Amino acid sequence: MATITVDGKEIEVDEEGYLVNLSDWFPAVAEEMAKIDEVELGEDHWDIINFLREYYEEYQIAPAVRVLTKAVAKKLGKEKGNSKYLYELFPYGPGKQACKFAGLPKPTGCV
Amino acid sequence: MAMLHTVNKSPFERNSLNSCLTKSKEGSTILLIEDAVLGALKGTVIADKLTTAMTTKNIYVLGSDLNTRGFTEADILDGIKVVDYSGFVDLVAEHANVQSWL
Amino acid sequence: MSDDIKKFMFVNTKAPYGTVYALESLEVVLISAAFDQDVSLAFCDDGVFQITKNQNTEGSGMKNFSPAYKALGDYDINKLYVEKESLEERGLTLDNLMDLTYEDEDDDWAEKPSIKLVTRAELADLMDQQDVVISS
Amino acid sequence: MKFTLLINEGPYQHQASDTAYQFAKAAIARGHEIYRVFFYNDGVNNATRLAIPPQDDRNITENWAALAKEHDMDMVVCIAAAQRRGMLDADEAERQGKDAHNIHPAFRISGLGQLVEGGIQSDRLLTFGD
Repeated sequence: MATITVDGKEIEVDEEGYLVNLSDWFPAVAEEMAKIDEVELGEDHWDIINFLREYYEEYQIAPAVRVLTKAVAKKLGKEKGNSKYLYELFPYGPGKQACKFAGLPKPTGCV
Repeated sequence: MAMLHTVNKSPFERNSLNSCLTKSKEGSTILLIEDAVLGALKGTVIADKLTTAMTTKNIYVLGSDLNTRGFTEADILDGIKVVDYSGFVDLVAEHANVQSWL
Repeated sequence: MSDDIKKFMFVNTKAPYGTVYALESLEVVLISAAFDQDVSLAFCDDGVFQITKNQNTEGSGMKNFSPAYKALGDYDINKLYVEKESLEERGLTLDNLMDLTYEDEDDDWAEKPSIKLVTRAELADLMDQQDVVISS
Repeated sequence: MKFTLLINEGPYQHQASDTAYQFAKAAIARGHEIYRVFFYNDGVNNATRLAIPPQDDRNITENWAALAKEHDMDMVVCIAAAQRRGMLDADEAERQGKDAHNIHPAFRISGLGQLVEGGIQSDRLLTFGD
């Protein structure tokens, strides 16, 4: 099993870099995952990551991208609630990459 | 075109035939398959219920599932029609939609 | 025919947790939202137990998936038909069920209930009108 | 007419897969098309290439595979249900870092969207389950 080191702690991740144990997440984990993916996390990234974590906490599912964009538009404004904006922040896709940084379960690629 | 309902549970063990009978419309068709074919037998505690249902709904049974369990057309209630798999396919094609009562 | 919107109804007849059908059916429902079809859900027989309030799976160690039903409104799935007779037979009322709502885009995002109580006869009519019925 | 069949139970434990198979054969013989067979819930287990049923019993997986080959039938295993139950094809095994895979080559792994799409594209969708 692969691991990443965050604040001196060894954290288990799977082949694609997702957390093995979701309870291992804390903000520095997202920073480390982003560093590996060569993404520098700014406030805009954190808005989305925090949104995803809150959504998951409430509904126990990761939102579909369509649902995410709609909800982001409502909460953070129309200019941020579109997939172009989200893909700029998370080049590998808000569904996959942002969920990984946010410590949500790996999407099974259902559609 | 009316609706086709399939039921696959023995009515002596599970409630799905009852659900189907109470939630299907008049003029619809019910096909008993798998263990549900046991509900078509004569002299059971549900025979009266099926006989009543037959006044407003068409009831079929899948013959091969009946034979598989040791029974034939002679053992089932009058008015229940026997179909083979081709007949099953035709029933699906002839009705507007299908619901499986699982 | 393929260009038309079809009416899909997911009919839930089984209680949750004892078997996996309720959970995996909900997964299909969430995916179906991406296809812009006319999707509705029916809860009858033991299916009404899928949306009871206060589900707590701590002791059983299972995943509590009941919060996901609350997300259905976000997925534009807001036709949830609950059969009145099934509730009554089980000693339940609407108060035992979760508050499932959606925001109506055409009405200034007013929050409205998604659950609609229907009689057995009304449910039979609704099923009859569907193009595709997927039950479990 | 085009049919999509949904199979929700594994082989041998339940008759659902046998019933669906006989239905598919009869439908094809009747001149209909099986647009897709979608395996969900424990139905994903129908796709194992590692089962060894006794020689005097039917081989459900091979029966499906032969019918699919003969009629160019699309057989889809739900990826989410398959992953939960340890059913992987070679690509998935590699992607997930697993040392084995067990899905018969006559089946393909894909998403639940394929079931909904089957319902849209077919004239009838028929469920076989418990």
